[in-house]
Amino acid sequence: MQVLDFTVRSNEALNDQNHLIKVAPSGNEILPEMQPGQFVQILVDNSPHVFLRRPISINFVDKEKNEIWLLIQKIGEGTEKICSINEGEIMNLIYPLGNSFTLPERNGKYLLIGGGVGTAPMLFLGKKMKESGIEPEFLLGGRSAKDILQRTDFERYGTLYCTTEDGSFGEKGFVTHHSVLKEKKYDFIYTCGPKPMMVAVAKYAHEHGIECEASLENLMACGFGACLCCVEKTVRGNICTCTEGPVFNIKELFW
Amino acid sequence: MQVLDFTVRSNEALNDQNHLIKVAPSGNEILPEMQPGQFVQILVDNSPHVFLRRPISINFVDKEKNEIWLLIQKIGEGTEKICSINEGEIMNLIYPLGNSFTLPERNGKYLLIGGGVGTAPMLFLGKKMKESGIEPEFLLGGRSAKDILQRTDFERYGTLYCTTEDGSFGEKGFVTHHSVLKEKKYDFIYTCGPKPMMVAVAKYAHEHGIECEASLENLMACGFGACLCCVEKTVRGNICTCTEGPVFNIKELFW
Amino acid sequence: MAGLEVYIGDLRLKNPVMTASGTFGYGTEYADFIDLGRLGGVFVKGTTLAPRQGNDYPRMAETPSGMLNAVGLQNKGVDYFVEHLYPVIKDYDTHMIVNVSGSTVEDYVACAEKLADLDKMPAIELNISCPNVKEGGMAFGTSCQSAAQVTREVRKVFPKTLIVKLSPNVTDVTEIARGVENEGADAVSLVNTFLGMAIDVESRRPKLSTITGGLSGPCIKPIAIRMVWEVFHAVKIPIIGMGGICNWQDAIEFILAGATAVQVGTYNFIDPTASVKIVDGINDYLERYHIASVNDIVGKMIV
Amino acid sequence: MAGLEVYIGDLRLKNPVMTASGTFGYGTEYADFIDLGRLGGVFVKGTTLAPRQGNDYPRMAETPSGMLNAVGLQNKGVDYFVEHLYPVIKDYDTHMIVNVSGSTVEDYVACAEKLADLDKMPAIELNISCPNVKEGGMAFGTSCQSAAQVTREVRKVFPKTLIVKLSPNVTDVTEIARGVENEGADAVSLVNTFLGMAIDVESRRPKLSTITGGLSGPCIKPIAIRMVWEVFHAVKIPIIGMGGICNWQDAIEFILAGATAVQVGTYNFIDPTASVKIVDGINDYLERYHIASVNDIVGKMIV
Ligand SMILES: Cc1cc2nc3c(=O)[nH]c(=O)nc-3n(C[C@H](O)[C@H](O)[C@H](O)COP(=O)(O)OP(=O)(O)OC[C@H]3O[C@@H](n4cnc5c(N)ncnc54)[C@H](O)[C@@H]3O)c2cc1C
Ligand SMILES: Cc1cc2nc3c(=O)[nH]c(=O)nc-3n(C[C@H](O)[C@H](O)[C@H](O)COP(=O)(O)OP(=O)(O)OC[C@H]3O[C@@H](n4cnc5c(N)ncnc54)[C@H](O)[C@@H]3O)c2cc1C
Ligand SMILES: Cc1cc2nc3c(=O)[nH]c(=O)nc-3n(C[C@H](O)[C@H](O)[C@H](O)COP(=O)(O)O)c2cc1C
Ligand SMILES: Cc1cc2nc3c(=O)[nH]c(=O)nc-3n(C[C@H](O)[C@H](O)[C@H](O)COP(=O)(O)O)c2cc1C
Ligand code: FES
Ligand code: FES
Repeated sequence: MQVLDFTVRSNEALNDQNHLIKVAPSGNEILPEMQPGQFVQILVDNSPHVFLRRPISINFVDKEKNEIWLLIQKIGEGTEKICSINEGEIMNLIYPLGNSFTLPERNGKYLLIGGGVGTAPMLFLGKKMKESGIEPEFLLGGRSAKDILQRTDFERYGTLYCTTEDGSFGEKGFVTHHSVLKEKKYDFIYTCGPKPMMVAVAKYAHEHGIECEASLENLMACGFGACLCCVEKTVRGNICTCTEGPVFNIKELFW
Repeated sequence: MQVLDFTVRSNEALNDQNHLIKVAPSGNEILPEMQPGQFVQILVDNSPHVFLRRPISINFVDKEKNEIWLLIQKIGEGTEKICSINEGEIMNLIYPLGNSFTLPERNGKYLLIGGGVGTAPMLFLGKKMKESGIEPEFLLGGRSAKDILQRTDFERYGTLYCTTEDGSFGEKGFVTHHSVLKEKKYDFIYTCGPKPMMVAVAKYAHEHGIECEASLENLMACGFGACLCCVEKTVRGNICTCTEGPVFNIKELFW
Repeated sequence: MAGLEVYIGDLRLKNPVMTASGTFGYGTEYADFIDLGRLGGVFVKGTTLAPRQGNDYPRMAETPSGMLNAVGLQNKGVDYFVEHLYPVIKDYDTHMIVNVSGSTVEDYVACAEKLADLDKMPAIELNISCPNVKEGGMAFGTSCQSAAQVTREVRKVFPKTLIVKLSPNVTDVTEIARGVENEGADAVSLVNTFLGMAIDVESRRPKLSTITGGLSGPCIKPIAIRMVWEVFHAVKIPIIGMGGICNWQDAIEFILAGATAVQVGTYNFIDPTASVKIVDGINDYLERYHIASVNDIVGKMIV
Repeated sequence: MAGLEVYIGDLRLKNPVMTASGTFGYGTEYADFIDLGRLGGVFVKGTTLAPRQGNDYPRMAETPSGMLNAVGLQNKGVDYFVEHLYPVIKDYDTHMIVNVSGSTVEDYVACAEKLADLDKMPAIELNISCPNVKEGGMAFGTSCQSAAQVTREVRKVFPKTLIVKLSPNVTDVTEIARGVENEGADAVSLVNTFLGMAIDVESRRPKLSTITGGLSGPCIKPIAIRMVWEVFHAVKIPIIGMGGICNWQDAIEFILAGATAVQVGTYNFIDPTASVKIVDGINDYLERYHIASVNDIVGKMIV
């Protein structure tokens, strides 16, 4: 973990709500090894209502360019301000934080399910899996076509299935209704997205006896284990999502 | 008085500390009549330490371009942020506020003394005087040459005398030491600048029986008479500088 | 339009948004910015029996998300108010309510008596919580006994709506609220400012001439909301909530916590049009959730 | 280098900058960010006799220039601390001080007794002011009698430096400070969090699972400074000041108001290196004004 100034290399609006921001260390620091599922804490400068940092997943790490990608959805003052940052400006991060998805040690069929901006960590996860010789499949859900982000990036690492609520892209409905879940049998499901979606995914996994990990987005004050604000009730008691999560095996959760 | 959004037309750094910012109403509003000595209250967006607006004098009004000029010295977080505004951005103002210097109704010799960024209201005042047929003289003081701002603008309206503390421009020393004060006799002195300077000017005016008005920079919360925070102790009791000032005849003050 | 009408005792307000004493002058200061007739009420500057020059400059200091003030009840006294100010403001299409301050019980009573005679003065707010005056002021509001006493005595001479403004600088605000309710207050308003202080580290001097002053603004909102909620569960009379209200969300938060009406204070300095925006925002919120009347959500936080 | 050494009772601190309990874990959480040896001391997480799971999620809400928390003293109990945590942290080159919490006087005493035996535990801080536990906690700190009682009983079993942490949720903090001074406290620390509350207006639910929680951060600084200044004039024992400290200016402000040392709390979350920056900043300030020792400015606000 470290606190470091990054410089914004680019800030691209992917649609009206989501921005892809690429940052690189402002100095000559080389990025450390990072794992999919980990996140950063962004300092949002100087607004009274954005006193605390904002946790954002590591969307992708481009080792060659020494860049971290962040995929951010504007939902409040903090994310609005982050998305209004300009190329060349400084973004202070505490990183890398949290645990990560379990990287495959054995063969099997992996499905990575992301909903909304919860697709963010899945891209980096897909890349790491492909690198380790396993081709994952992705199932991404959104409200409509424009909410399925980074499609071509995902397709680079595995097959892509999609659902949209209005049917404008992929199958119509929620991710858990996608036909692939009926047709194929997976050994592992990794998921991140809105809680109702993850709970539905967890239910499916439980019913089908599939190993499943979910990445939680509990409210955080510090992000590195100091405040105990971000706890999730687990079979092991109240556990910090920022240090022992954000990724949990659903067997540990009361979902 | 009104609350209005302005658009920044230009923001020019005059030296390392001072910026000249020109703004015009964002809509199609025509600027109302304004008087020299009046000020605006600038909303500085969203910083916890800059909760209140910041009072800034009207430096100049360009009727043709429908522009207000603001001359701002960076001394703290608020003015730093104001000076970092970009062309095209919005600046919300409450304006015009306060009383004004007494515009000449009769002939006489007028000296306008400004120190540091306190020269700000003197430019607009000089213009108004010249328009009414009286050519003022200006005596401006600063730390060194680069701190004497807007020289060519001032010269358009009257003779310019200067002092600098390091002697790099005009006479060396404080404004009250300038030789013109020994050589010439003025009927009216108008002044704005750091309090010690204004007190020295007032002393000179008292001693020489010269009518003198000074523009105060008391701390303000509202700027329009609602909070009673900005009072100056006068012969009439505690008086609001934002409504009955910022310009006071020194006879009213306990200087 | 949702139903915005609320009652404070017998006093009907066209909507629950009012402005806080000491932050809104006599209303006239805001007439350029807003139509005062759109407000539920205006609480005018703290008024005392005798004229007061207030405290020395400097009287204010900015603090994180707030400010300290040490105005010290500068005003020209109740007689001046009655003769010169009341005639100017009495015909505004809203309730003009005087905030009454004093150093002794007799002061409060004498002041209230003079205001009771004014036709268009439907209510007064007893300020027993001003931290900025040496004698009396906050002392009345931090002891249950003296709060009760001043309420009792004023009640005898003031038959119209009597609002008592509580100090937040206490261990248990419900005790004081119950005390003044028992003595016949028609409503309580809370909170007044918190006693605070700031020091300029370069000059090493206090930023206020009086050393300590009253803290207001968004910084105090979480404490104010908690106190409103506590008092809501302790008394039956209506509560007027305030402390850091900047927008309709803040106002709704106070209402859900138990306030029947709210006052906007410090934020008027930053946006002089905030109060009317809040009226509109509350209306939109109620319409969006199909809530017939604002009264339906007073104290209705879901627990 | 200016003289940064200060004493809290018999306890020598290499500098007056420490970190506040509950915001700094066991120090280890910050070891990646700073050299803990540069701090005057570290107050570790509130520790109770028995393990506690703390309150349910959600436990925090952001507020203007601050935050509410409702952690509720989640910790594994004093025995676990002694066996598993103390051995890890005892050799840090700074003072590791445990913040002791409880629901009954007996709890406090039993906990303190166990800590008294630890060689490298030079002091404890009695948390009689936690607003986030149902039983005891803040109740001890808001009554003079119970504050005095718990101090008296712990004093009997804890011979080393005893610091009592005061609640700001009181009418008169000096009364409590004097009470615990009389019972032999070596120092007081203040302030703990203010009881506050926040409501989500869309869900109409409280933002914290416990409804109310503790307010901390820059928003509370003006009130905290005022309380430190009041207590400075009321007691002779040293004061450890805190509440919203973000930078050296804030720290100096507390010191000028009367604090011999300070604790940095919430701001550690935003800048985990803040505390050591503050050490440097205080040093620079003293050098700039040619002040030989930080002790020379404790309480030296010019009035
Ligand atoms: C480990 C982790 C990784 C994350 N990764 C990403 C990411 O890659 N991209 C991304 O866009 N977002 C991500 N988030 C969520 C992101 O942190 C929040 O959206 C952001 O903090 C909201 O800040 P704000 O100021 O914009 O909104 P606020 O004004 O703080 O809140 C707006 C509304 O959203 C709710 N809200 C805020 N934060 C959360 C949350 N964490 N969970 C549920 N509701 C919330 C608030 O209660 C409020 O109703 C992640 C969160 C965590 C904990
Ligand atoms: C009527 C009026 C007209 C003004 N016109 C101009 C102008 O044209 N150009 C310009 O640059 N400035 C002008 N000022 C001063 C300007 O308002 C302040 O410099 C500004 O508010 C400082 O804000 P800040 O956040 O940068 O500094 P802060 O962080 O608020 O303060 C930095 C330091 O400056 C001190 N300070 C802040 N404001 C004042 C003040 N008003 N008087 C004395 N000390 C102060 C503070 O106490 C602190 O020590 C005017 C002030 C008034 C009242
Ligand atoms: C400059 C100023 C002057 C005030 N004067 C008074 C007053 O005269 N009487 C009173 O009861 N309250 C007075 N108050 C307190 C406010 O009415 C209100 O209770 C407090 O500011 C909290 O609300 P806010 O945070 O919205 O400002 C004053 C507040 C400020 C900021
Ligand atoms: C998340 C959190 C947890 C806290 N836990 C404790 C605690 O266990 N014991 C305690 O005495 N104070 C606790 N506090 C209070 C702090 O130690 C400190 O008194 C308070 O936060 C004010 O300082 P600050 O504004 O710098 O944070 C906690 C504060 C926070 C924010
Ligand atoms: S966010 Fe602070 S411990 Fe997890
Ligand atoms: S600044 Fe508010 S009355 Fe002058």
